[in-house]
Parts: sequence; structure tokens; C-alpha cells
Amino acid sequence: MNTVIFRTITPLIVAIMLVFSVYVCLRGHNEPGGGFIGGLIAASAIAILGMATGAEAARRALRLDPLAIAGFGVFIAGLSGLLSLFTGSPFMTSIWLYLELGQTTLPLSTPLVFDIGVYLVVFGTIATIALALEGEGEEDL
Amino acid sequence: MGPGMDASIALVAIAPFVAALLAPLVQRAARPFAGWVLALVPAGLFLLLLTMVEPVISTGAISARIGWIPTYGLDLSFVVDGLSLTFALTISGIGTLIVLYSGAYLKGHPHLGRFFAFLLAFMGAMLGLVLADNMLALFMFWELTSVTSFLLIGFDHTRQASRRGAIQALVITNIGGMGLLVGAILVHQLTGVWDMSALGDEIRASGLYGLVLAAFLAAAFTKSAQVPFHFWLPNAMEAPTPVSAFLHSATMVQGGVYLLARTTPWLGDTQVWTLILVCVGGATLLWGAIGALRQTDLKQMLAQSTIASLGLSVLLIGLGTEAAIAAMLLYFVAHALYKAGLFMVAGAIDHEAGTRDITVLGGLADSMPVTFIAAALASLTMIGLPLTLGYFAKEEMYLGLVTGQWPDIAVLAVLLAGNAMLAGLAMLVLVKPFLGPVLPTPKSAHEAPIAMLVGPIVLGAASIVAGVMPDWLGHTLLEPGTLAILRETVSSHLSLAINPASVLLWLSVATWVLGYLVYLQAAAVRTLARRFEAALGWTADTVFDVVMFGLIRFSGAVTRLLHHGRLEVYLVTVFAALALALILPVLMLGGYDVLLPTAELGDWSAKLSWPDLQLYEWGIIALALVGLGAVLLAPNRLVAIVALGIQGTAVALIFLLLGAPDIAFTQFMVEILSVVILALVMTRLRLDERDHRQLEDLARDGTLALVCGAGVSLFLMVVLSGTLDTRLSDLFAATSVPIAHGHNIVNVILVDYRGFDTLGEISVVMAAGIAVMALLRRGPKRPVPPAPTSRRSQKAAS
Amino acid sequence: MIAAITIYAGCGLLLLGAVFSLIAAIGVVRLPDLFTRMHAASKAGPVGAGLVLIAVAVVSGDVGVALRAIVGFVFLLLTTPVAAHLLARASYRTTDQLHMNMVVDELKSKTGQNPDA
Amino acid sequence: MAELVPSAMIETMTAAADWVVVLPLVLCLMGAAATLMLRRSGRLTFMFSLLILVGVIACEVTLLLRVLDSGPLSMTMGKWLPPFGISFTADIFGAGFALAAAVVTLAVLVYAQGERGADDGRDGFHSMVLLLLAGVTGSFLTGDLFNLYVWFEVMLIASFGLIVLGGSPAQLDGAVKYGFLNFLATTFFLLALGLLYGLLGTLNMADILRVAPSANPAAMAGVAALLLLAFGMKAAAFPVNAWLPAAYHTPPAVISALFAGLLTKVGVYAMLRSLVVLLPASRDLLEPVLVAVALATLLIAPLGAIAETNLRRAIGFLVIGGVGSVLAGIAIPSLAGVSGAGLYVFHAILTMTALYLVAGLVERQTGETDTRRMGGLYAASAPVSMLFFALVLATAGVPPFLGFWPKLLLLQAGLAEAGWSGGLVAMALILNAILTLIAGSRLWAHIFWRSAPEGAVAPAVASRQGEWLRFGAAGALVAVVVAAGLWPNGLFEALRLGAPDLLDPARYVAAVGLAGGSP
Amino acid sequence: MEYVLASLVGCFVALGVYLLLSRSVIRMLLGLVVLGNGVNLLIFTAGRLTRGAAPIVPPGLDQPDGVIANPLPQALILTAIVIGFAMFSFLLVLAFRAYQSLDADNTDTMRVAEPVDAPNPPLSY
Amino acid sequence: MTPADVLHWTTLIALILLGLALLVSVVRIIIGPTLADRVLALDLMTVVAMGFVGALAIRTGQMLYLDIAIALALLGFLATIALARYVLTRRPNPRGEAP
Repeated sequence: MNTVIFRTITPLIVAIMLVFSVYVCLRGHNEPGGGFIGGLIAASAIAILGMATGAEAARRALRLDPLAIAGFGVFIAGLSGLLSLFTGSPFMTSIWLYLELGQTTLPLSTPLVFDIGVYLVVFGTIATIALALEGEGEEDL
Repeated sequence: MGPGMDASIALVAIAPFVAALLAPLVQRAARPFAGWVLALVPAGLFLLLLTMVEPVISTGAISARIGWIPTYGLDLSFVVDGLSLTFALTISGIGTLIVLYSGAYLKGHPHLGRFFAFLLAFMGAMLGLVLADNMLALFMFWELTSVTSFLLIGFDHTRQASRRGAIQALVITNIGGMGLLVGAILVHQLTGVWDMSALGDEIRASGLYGLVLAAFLAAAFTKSAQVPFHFWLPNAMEAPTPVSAFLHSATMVQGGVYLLARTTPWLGDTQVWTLILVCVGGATLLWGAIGALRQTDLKQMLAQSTIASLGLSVLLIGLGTEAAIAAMLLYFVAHALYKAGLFMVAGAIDHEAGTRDITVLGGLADSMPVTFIAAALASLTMIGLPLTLGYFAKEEMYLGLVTGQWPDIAVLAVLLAGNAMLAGLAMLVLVKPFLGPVLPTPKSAHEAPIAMLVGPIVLGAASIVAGVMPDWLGHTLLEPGTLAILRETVSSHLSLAINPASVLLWLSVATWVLGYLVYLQAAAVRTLARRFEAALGWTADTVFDVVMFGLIRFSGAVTRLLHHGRLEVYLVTVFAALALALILPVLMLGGYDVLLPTAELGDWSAKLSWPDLQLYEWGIIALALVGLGAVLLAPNRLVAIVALGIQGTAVALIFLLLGAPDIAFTQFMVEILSVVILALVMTRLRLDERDHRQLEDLARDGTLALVCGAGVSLFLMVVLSGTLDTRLSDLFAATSVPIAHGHNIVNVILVDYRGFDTLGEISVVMAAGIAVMALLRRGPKRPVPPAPTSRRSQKAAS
Repeated sequence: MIAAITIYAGCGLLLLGAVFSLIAAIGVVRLPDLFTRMHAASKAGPVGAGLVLIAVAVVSGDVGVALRAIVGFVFLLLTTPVAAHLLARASYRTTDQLHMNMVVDELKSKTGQNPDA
Repeated sequence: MAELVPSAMIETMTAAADWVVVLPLVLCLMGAAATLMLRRSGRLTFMFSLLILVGVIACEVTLLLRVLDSGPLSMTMGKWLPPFGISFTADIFGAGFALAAAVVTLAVLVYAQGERGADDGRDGFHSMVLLLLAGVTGSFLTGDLFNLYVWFEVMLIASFGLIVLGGSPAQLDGAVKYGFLNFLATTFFLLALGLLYGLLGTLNMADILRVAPSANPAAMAGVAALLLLAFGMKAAAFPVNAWLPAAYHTPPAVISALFAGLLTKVGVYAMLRSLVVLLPASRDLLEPVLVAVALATLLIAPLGAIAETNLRRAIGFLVIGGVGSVLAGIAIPSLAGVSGAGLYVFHAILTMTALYLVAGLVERQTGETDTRRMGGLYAASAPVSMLFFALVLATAGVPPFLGFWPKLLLLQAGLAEAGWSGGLVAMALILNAILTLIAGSRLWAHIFWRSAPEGAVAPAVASRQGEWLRFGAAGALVAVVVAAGLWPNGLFEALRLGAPDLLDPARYVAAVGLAGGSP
Repeated sequence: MEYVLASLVGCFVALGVYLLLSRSVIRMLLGLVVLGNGVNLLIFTAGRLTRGAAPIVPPGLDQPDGVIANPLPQALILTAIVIGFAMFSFLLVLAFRAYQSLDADNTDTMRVAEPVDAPNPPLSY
Repeated sequence: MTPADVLHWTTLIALILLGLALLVSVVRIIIGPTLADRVLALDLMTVVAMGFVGALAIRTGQMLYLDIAIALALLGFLATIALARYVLTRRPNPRGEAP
């Protein structure tokens, strides 16, 4: 699979996919998309990277243990739900903050954090699986 | 009956268990004297119980109650009356001597500590059993006696016979125990009380009397080794001798007798009761007596004679007359005294001479004089000579039956025969080993240690002492005891005076004479009995083995039939169940009616109208079907994987057509990634290509699949024929933007309304990642927790 | 009026794209071997889909949507050739029986008997 | 539509103390996530998960006390009024089971540390244990059927991960069977949920209680049958129990122990909740099936235990037999019946876990899994033999051990039932008790009493390392079983308060507070 | 329209069941996927069908204008798809590992946990 | 005919054509004969499906469907690559073993 064409185009495609995945994730609250789909797209990017450069290289490019990313995703998703403890509401009650940045208003909300958590979990997990299957299975995962 | 009395009764029931827990420690600390130290516990209890004699005589019964499960209306209630006190005194008294005896008998045994623990726990259970008033407490102690006796019988655990005896005893008595439990529950349901002392005539009057009676009798008969459940008792002889002495004299087996006596006031005294008890008791008496004569092993002879004695007791309870009950009480005490004594003697002989076979023993009286005296005292009681307790017992037995009526005469004959054989047996036991010429024994016999002699001597002396004090006996034993069983005051009429005009005397004489004849013809009787058994070819004992092994074989066959390890058959079962679950309930309740056209034509046309679908929508549905067909017909797995993409795409497009872009989006992505992962895995596999199924399997699977599919379709149509309550979705649509600030309602549901589901969902995803990692990782050098596999494979690995 | 024209234009593009797609599909079925089928699949196919995307851009009349449609087209142009390339290469290296239809095997002549040997 | 908006959300403040209903689950999930992030940090994961478990247990004790004191406690997520949000509702049964589950998980974790020794936890063991507990806790506490499905899946996938840990061929084989059959079970559950939603338009349990009586009875009976199948598979009821004996003996003993304590219990609990509480009318229609299933499970399972020579596989059959007892309670849903079923679940969670842990000790001491090659352990190790003995008796329902009380209640229920079914069930319960005792005593005789067979290696001296942890964990659980059997008044008190809620869920519905959806 | 989809669901389920009974682990996995798709379609159909309008509130509006597809089943299906995918990944890798160490894809030959030659239980005490 | 009508009919025809294209390309997936042929047809099917999504976006006026098309454009080739890799590993191997 190590053709010049593939190796050359891969970084470009991976970058595009990652950007696109973040875009899909962030606008999911209003249009089709969301954390899960975004995460899948991002994980696909890693899978392509893995196919083009090998599992080890992809892992190195990722820097972090993908499973730890998944764990972090669940963690912040849970945390976003826990925040409402301080507002006297039940678990997972959404909290919305509107940050005024000059002209634009940036809505920050716990559902958004939650969706990012979903994104990270899906990304981390699928990347783990894809890279594990890509590699020869000899490494200490 | 102040709190002091409550506390002491509770102490009686609980102290042995505490002592049992401490026994191994005591044994370790006080090594050679452990028996003496631990014997203090039952001795103390014996004394404590003695202090209750006076109050019981004066008031009839003392009750005590400890709250246990007040919510359930269940208290640990105890009753000390004439009956339970008699049993409790006997148990603790003999228990004291047994503990002493064991210390010497099992001296140096590595598990002596455990032995003491089990023995004391057993004694506690037995004391609890006879003191309990609450039927559940009774059941609990009943089961505890089974369990602890299991450990005691199997104490010599490396021998298969021991283990077999223990399991046999446990199984048989447990089956009976279940009867007791059922009986107790039924009684509670009929009357609303758990306490036996509160019961009157309700049970006898109820329609369920037969069932209750059967349940209680099952318990009593199994525990007391009545025919045909008698066979476990001789096998329980595999226990060390002190255990046999304890179990078969005053405890364990007498539990059934006790239960019958205890239930007499509210369950007994009906025709059925009398008939069953007398018949079973009589049969057991004769069977046991003959069985005893067949043996030459001292312990076996005593064991079989115990069966006979138990039959005798049951028969007496069945008769239920004042005299019979009095006889039962006297006989219980007398039997406990002489049987425990004789077992201890047998143990001493075995211990000192190295054998228990009466045909090779003889003339031990010289070398073991004290043992001989003890044996003589016990045997005389067993024969029932005057001035012993056994004499009164026998007199009382005959007393109620000299009415001249035929049934009574028949019973009398049985009693006479049984007593005669037992008397003959007693003579055999006394004469053969001790008198006559001295025969060589494996060990050179000499007197047993003191701790082993205290027991038989004290017991023998006790039966003589009791035998010369008829008034005291009547006052302290008979009157309270019969009061407890019959619930009416009976005045004792025991007397030492011998009246030559009395029929009873001549009956006794007849017993002795017949007994002597049996003694003389012992060898002939033995051969006859053995020939009879050989002719029969089987015994209840062999039947037990046949049943157990049959059960094991049956279990093996069933298990191999059901759990064969073939996944596809498991799946066939599952899908068959699915097909049934899908179709049967709806079909049987007429759920499909909504799909059938009704009489009005309007419905016909509505049902038959061409579905409102665009051509391209038909195209997508056709695509899905083609995709399914492609998967079905794919020549190999890889083509099937590729074909899987078709139906995946079709499903996604269907979702998109019907207004579900989010699902379509996800479905596309998941479909693609599924194919990717499949391809990644398949690159590392090489698999054979074809579907291997036989034609009949294909037909079966195909039918099952079609039925399941049709079931789901039809069910779904039934569901669709109703209207859907959409208030949830309506609210989501109405509040999504104003409250939840999101325009994509589906996403808002996912992260807000039902965000909790999503939290679980991402946990699943994360866990899948961990699980896959766990599957694929080549971990550290040492494999994670060592799952012990078979030794062979371990060897192969090393 | 302009709106109507864009709609008509969009419709035309849409139809054209659909026809291209159908032709591509027919080509994949009708053409004799893998490498010729690849022409249909990786040339006519993306063109058909691309035309549809452009039609979306034209019809929507919204700059944002049009931009996204164009981006999608670009992505398509970016990825399809790679996929086709890899598939062709893999297939060339592993299958023998398709070579009988080949008139010229340039790859072989460049690299010798077997490029992967 | 606009007028709906004001009634969409809960107006009142939620007391922080109400969070105990959801905190155990959230703690488990976040703990699992955190241990996963920490998994390359050596022993830290163990200490951390221990800490999490202690926290969970503390929350659950508080929850249980609260529920005992003032009835079911409910929280609906996201401040939405039920049934729009997902309700988490703890009643006495749910809270009690959740607590028992957390306790056995703690024991298992400690035991595992003793067994795994220096293992660094990089295989995600601790995360998966916590996730499993999260799934179990969620299943016990949730008040929403689809949410129940989600927690089922969490439990399932975590158990998948645990069962393959170590990866021996037998494990993989067992895992294939376990995996396919269990995943199918949840798929069937999902199928039933889809149909149920199509019928009722709601998934909240309290809401279902309100609308189910007016739905098409035939279709509801079909849904109930599907739920029975799905939960029956999860609970390992005959005849769809094949996965359990195929899989439970394959992983390391700790993992078997965890499974035996938690997995099937969740299945029977779900059955209790869905059939007895939610769809009583449909349950009545299915009663003959339930009785037949209960009878078959009660009678066939102990036969397996008699026949099987692999120790842990034999115990697996005992687990199935216990499931039969609970099914008997579901088949006779009188007060005594459901009380017995509930108490049996509680008993089985503790006892079965302990039994597997002790089986682990036995296997460690003998180095064997097959009882035919074991022996002599009675002389070699008194503590192990006494633990095993007590547990076998508890399983067989011998008083005064914990197993007796539910058996008593169930027998009472069976004997009080007027029809033929009660008598049959009672008889099956009795036979089950006898067969279980036979199986147990044979195991005892073979493993402990018999001297080690020819050719068997003498019982190995178990490694000292971690021995205290292993014995402590198993012994503590047995102590709990014995103590709970001797002083069961607290349990009966809980049953007295809790069981009526199953038969008449008015308190439950009131606690959920369906203000939002009133038609 | 709903009845057409209901029939299609039946086809999916039938094929899923058929593949699950095929004894080849990989085919069984495909069966699970097909069955899962069928169940998802079932939930979707059970939530009643609406053509066209996605449950998305157009920008600037507070509520959707006109009829929209039922959003709740969609959310449920999304959850189910994701869970199904996670399960599928695991089972696939499991099948792969099972093939590696048992050297079998056919469930007929996967008999390690419950051995074929299981001996009779010993007839002893 | 108003532009709306034109749009309605054109999209209908286009969708029918695209649906037909999907069905036709499936034929190649079924008949093969080699795996590469099937993979190729699957790839084409994904691309056509993308067109279908686009046409549906026009028909329903829901331009947000476009994102699905974009994602398909980005990810569709992933399956092809993965399967191409598989084709590569299936090189005839004298020992008949998986590499």
C-alpha cells in the first residue's frame, strides 16, 4: 500500500478530515452531525493514516494513548453532567453561558462539552481498534 | 419464670455452639486434657437443666422467647416441659460422658479439635431441637443436626465407606427435613402461628390434615430410620465410636421420635396416625431386630438393634395410650442409657482388643473387668430385668395392650417378639465377648483408660438407680412427660412390687425365656437371616446406590444432551423461543384480527391499496432486498462482506428518505467503518469459503428464519394498526429551541433530554475499546491472572 | 427570473449528473474486464455525483451551501482517484487471469516481469 | 404547543442529597474513565478504583437508608419533567441490590489484587470492573426502559472485556458463545422496546404503568413474551441458559465470581421489574410459561451440578438453579413470592460470588480445575473447607444460612397458591434443594474429604503473596452471608417495606412524579 | 408505506436469523449486523413514518413549521446503532482471536470450553 | 409549468435514474467475478449514493443533507482502500496461508 500517490495525498486528506470532523461535531446541535459522527470521521482519518504509514507511525503522530483519549471523553462528559450539582438541579441539566467576544456571542454550554466528550470517546476507541488491527498485535497496548 | 430462666434456656441452646467455635483453640491449648475441659460445657448445661426440673414439675412448662425476626413474626421460642426436659437432660448428660470418652478414644488424632467442634455443635443443635417451640427454629436445629452429623459420620473422611455413610445420612434426613419444612409452613398457613404450643385441634379439623401428616411423618421416619428409610443408620456406623454412641442413643435418631411425641397433641390420636405409626413401627422393630441378629460385628449389632428400638418407640407413640406414652418415655431413657453404654463398651473393646467381631472375641472379663461390669449393667437394662429401668419400660409397654382385643393382641405379639430378640441380642453382646474361653485378639486386651470407663459405668449405674426409685421416676419423669405429650395429667403407678397374679409379669418372663432361646439359637437365626437376605438379592441400601448412581448417570446424560457446546444448536433453541414469543401470544389473544379485513368493503380497499411510495423509493427498497439477497447468496464470506455494504447503503437511504438525516449520516459512517474493520481482520484470516450446512439443516434454519421474520413483520403491523401517542416528541419539538437551545431535535435529545442514554452509550464505546485492547494485546511476560487449567496442559506448557 | 434560470440550470445539471451516474453503472456492468470497468467507475461516477453537487450549489442560491457543495466536489475529486489507483494496483499485482484482455502492459514493461517480485 | 413549554421542566430546586440516586453510577463511570487514563501508572489504578468503590458504597448505603426511611427516591435527568427526561428511581429492592453488587465488587477487587499481584493493571481490568458495576447499578436503579437497555449493554460489553482477559483458548471459545447469545438477548430486548414504544409512545416505567392498561392486550402480551425471552436469556433461564455453563468457568476465578454475582441477577431483576411491576396483566397471561420455565430451571440446573466435574462449571449450574428460584417467585407473584424472589437475588449476589471466590482458592491450592483430580483439601486447609461448606449449605438453602430465608418465603408462596402451579413450584423448589445438596455434598466429598487421587500432585503450597487479600475477601463475604442468615431481621424489614411496592407501585409512581405528561 | 417497511423489517430479521444459524462465525457476525439493521428499522417504523421533513427546526424559528419526522425513535436508533457498532467491533475481533487460537471459524469445531469427549461423571462418593 | 414544478419533476426523474444506477451497480457486486470487481462496484455505489443524497437535498430543500454527501465523498474511499489492501494480501500463495 506504500504507493507514492497514497502517501502523498494522505496527510492532506487526514487534515481535511480532521477539520471536517470538528466542524461536524460543533454544529451538531443545530444541524445533522454531532459528537458521534464527528468522532467517527476523525477516527477514519487516523485509520487512513495507519494504513498509509503503519500503526506505529500513526500512534506516534497521535502522541496520546487513544484509549486514554476515550477515557478523557467519558470523564468530561460525566463532568459536564456533574456541574449541575452546583445549580441545584438534577444530573445533566444543561447550563448555558453566553460569552460576549466583541460583536459575536459565543455560546458555551454543558451539552457542547458533553458532545465533545462523545467525540473524544468515539475517536479514541475507534482509533484504538483500527490501529490495533493495523499493527501486528505484538506491541504492548 | 423470670428473665433469669429465659436467659438460662437461651444459654442451653447457644452455649454449645460457642464452645464449638472455641473447641479447636481449647484443644490446642489444653492438649491432653481437652476432653475434660470441654466436657465441662455439657456438664454445666446438665446441671443448669437439673435446676429446671422442679419448676417444670410444679408448673408443667416453662417457655422462653428471644426476639429473632419480629418483622416476620418469628421468635426463637423455647418450651421446657416434661418431654423436652427429659430429652435435654439425657442429651447433655450423655453428651458430657461422650466428650470425655472421645478425648481418650481419639487421643492424638490430628483433627481432634475439629472433632470436638462438630460434636459440641451437634449437641447444641440437638438441644435446640428438643427445646424449640417454634417450628422454624425446630426445623433449623433439625437441619443443623443433619449437617453436623454429616461432618461427624464422615470424620474418618479418607475412607469411601465413611463418605458414603455421611452423604447417605445427609440426603435421607434432608429429604425428611424438607417434609418438616413443608409441614411447618402448612401449619402456619392453616393456623397463623409458628409455635407448636399454641396449636390445638385446628390441624386435625382441616382438609389438609393428610398432607400435613404426611409431611411430618416423612421427617420423623427418615430421621428415626423407620423402614424403609432405615438403611442409613447402620452405614452411619462408619463414624468413630463415640459419635455412634451419641447419635444412636439419645440424639439424632431420637429426633424423629421426639418430633412424633411433640406433634402428638395437635397432629396425633387419629385413626390414620395410629395405623401408620403402629404398622411402620412394628415393621421396623422386627426388621431391625432380625437385622441385628444377623450381624457379628458388635457395632453393627447395636446399630441394627437401635433401628428396632426406634421402631418400638414409634409404635408406642402410635398407640398413644397413657401407658404407651409412659412406656415410650421410660424406654427412651432406658435405651439411651444402655445403648450409649454398650456403644462405649464396644468402642473400648475395639480400642483395646483391636476387633469388634463377637465370633473371635471371648473371655475379656478377666482383662477388662470394669468394662465387663459396665457392659453387664447395660445389658441387664436392655434385657429388662427387674431393678433396672428397662423393666419398667417393658411393663408399661405391655400394660396398655392386655385388653384382649385382637388388634391389641397382634401388637402385643409383635412387641413380645421384638423384645425377645432384643433380649437375646443383649445376652449375646454380654456373654460372647466377655465370658467363655479367652480367645486371642489382634491387640493384647487390657483395661481401657479411665476417661473411657467413666461413661459406661455412670450410665449403667444410672439405669439401676432409676430402676429402684419408681416413685421418683414417676414423679419427675412420667407425670410431666405424659402431661406434655397428652396434655392431661396422668398419675404414675410404677411400683417395684412383683405381683405373680399379673399377666404383665408372665409376659416379661415370656420375653426373657424367648430371648434366651434366641440367644441359644443365635447361629441358626443368623444363617437363616442371611439366607433370606441373599434370596432377596437387594436391600434398601443397595437401592440407594442404584438410585444415586442412576441420578448421576441421568444427570450426565441430561447435561450432555443440553450443554453440548455446539453454539448453532443453542442458537436454534433461542430462535425457536423467539419465534414462539413473537407469534404465539399475539395469535392466541387474537391480536392479528386487526390485520384481517372485516366485513365492510371499505376496510378491504384500505388494506389492499397500493402503498403510497414513489418509484425511486421502491428502488431503494429493491436495493435493500437485493442487498439482502446478495449477502444470502454470496459464495464466500468476503463477497458477503462487500454485499453487506449494499443493504447498509439502502438502509441509510431509507432513513434519509423518511426524514432522518442523522441516522442516515451515522449509518453511512458505521457501514463504511464496519467494512473497513472487517477488511482489516479478514486480511489476517484465511477462511474456507462455503456455507457448510446440510440440506436438512438449511431447511430447518430457513424455516426458522422465515417464521421469525414473518413474526416480526406481523407483530409490527399489529403495533402499527394502533395510533401512536406522540406527546414526548411533541414536547421535544416544542421546547428544543426555546429551552434547550438546539435546532437539531435529534441531537438535543441525544445530549440533553436523553443525554443519560448517551452517557451510557459512550461508556459502551469506551468499554469496547478496552475489551478489544484486552483481546489483542500481548501483555507483559507473565499472563494475567493464572487461570488454572488442567495439569496436563500446564505440563505441556512448561 | 434569475431564480428561475438558476433552477432550470440546476435541473439540467442534476439530470446530467444522474445520467452520468447511470452510464457509469451500466459501464461497470457491461465493460469486459476490471481495468476497463474502472474507467467507468472512477471517471463517469465522480462526474455524475459532482454534477449533482454542483446542481445543489446552483439551485440553493446560498453562498454557504454552494461553497460546501464545491468543497464536497473537491473532496470527491481528491479521494476517488486514490481509491481507484490503489484498487487497480492491488488487483494488477494479484490477479493473472485478467491479463489476457490486456493489449499493452506498460507497468510490466517498465519494471520487468513482475513489479512486486 | 406553546402552553406545554412551562410544564416541561421541574421548577423546584433539587436537593444535593437527592444526588445519591445517581452518584454511584456516575462515580463508577468516571472512575472507570479515570482508571483508564491512569492505566500506565502501576498500582495507582487499584488504589484509585478501591477509593471509587468505597465512595460508591457510601452513596448506596445513604441511598438505601433514605429509601427505607421515606420510600422510593427519583431523579429525572436534565431537570425535565418525567417522562420527558430519563428518570432514575431507586426503590428498596433496586437500592439494596445495587449495594450488594457494590459490596461483592469490592470483595472481588481485593481478591483480584491478591491474585494478580504485581500486575500493573494495564489491561484495563479495573476500568472494566468499574464499568461492569456501573452497568449493573444503572440497571438496578433506572426508571426508563430504554435506559435499562443502555446499562445492559454497558454491563455486557464490560463483561465481554473481562471474560477474554488472559485469552486462553477455552476463554475465547466460551466468550464466543457468551458474546453471541448475550448480544442476541439485548437485541431481542431492543426489538421488544421498539414494539413497546410503537404501542405506548413512552419508555418511562412509571408512565408505562399508567398507559399500559389501555393498550392492545394481545400486543402487550407479545411484548411481555419478548421481554421474558430477552431477560430469560440474560438470567440464564432454561432453555436459553446455554451460554452460562459454556462460559462461566473459562475466565480466571475472580471474573467468574464477579459474573456469578452480578450478571444473571440483573436479568432476573429486570424480569421482576418488567413483568411483575410494569406489565402484571400480561404476566398473568404468560403465567403457565413462567411456571414451566421456573420448574424446568429448578429441576434441570442442579442435575448439571451433579454431573459436572469441572468445579466452576458445576457451580455455574448452581447459579442457574438459583435463577430458577427467583423465577418461581415471579411465577407466583404474591407478596411472599416477590419477597422471596427479591431476597433470593440478594442472597445469590453475595453467595454465588463468594462461592466462586472460594472455588478460586480451591483451584489455587490444588492447581486443578477438575474435581476428579482434586482431593485431600480437608486435611490440608481447614479455612478453605469451612468456607466452602458454609457456602454450599447456603446455596442449598439450609438454615440458618442466608439461602434459607428466600427459600422459606418462596415455599410459603407456593404452598399458599390455590391452583396447581403453586404446588408444582413448591415441589420443584424442594427437589431443587435436595438435588443441590446432593451435588454440593458430592463436590465436598470429592474435593475435600477424599484423599488426593493417584498421580495427582500433592496440594501445592499456595504462594504467600496476596494470600491475605484473597482469604480476607472470600472470608469477609462468607461472614456477611452467615451473619445475614443469622440475623435476617433487617432484610425482612426491608422486604416488608419494599415488596408491596412491586405489587402496587403507587409509591413508585408518586416518587417519579409524572406531572409533565398527564394527558 | 408503513406496511411495506414492516415487511422489509421481516426480511432483514429473517436473513439475520438465517445467517446467525450458519455456524461460521464471520457469517454470524454479518447476521448480527443485518439483524441489528432490521431492529433499527423496526424502531423507526414503530415511531410511525413521515416523508421528508427532518426533525430540525429551521434557523430563526422557535418550533418546526409543519409536520416533522418523529425525533425520539431517531435518537433511540442512533444510540442503538452506536452500541451495535461497538458490539460488532468487539465480536469481530473476538472471532479473529478465536480463529487464531482455536484454528476454527466453524462453531461446530469450537468445543474447548465444553469438550466433546466430556467423561461420564464419576460414580463415587 | 412553474420552476417549482420543473424542480419537482426533474428531481423525481433524477432520483429514479440514480436509483436505477444503484441497482445496476449492484449487479456487478453480485456477479463479480473477482473481488476487485465487487469492490469497484461498491465504490461506485457509494459515489452514486452521494449523488442520490444530493438530489434528495434538492428535492426536499433540506440543504443540510449536503454534509452527508461531503462526508461520503471523504470517507467513501476508505472502504475501497481497506478492501484493496485485502485484495493485495490475497495474492495467490503457494502454501495457501494467510500472509
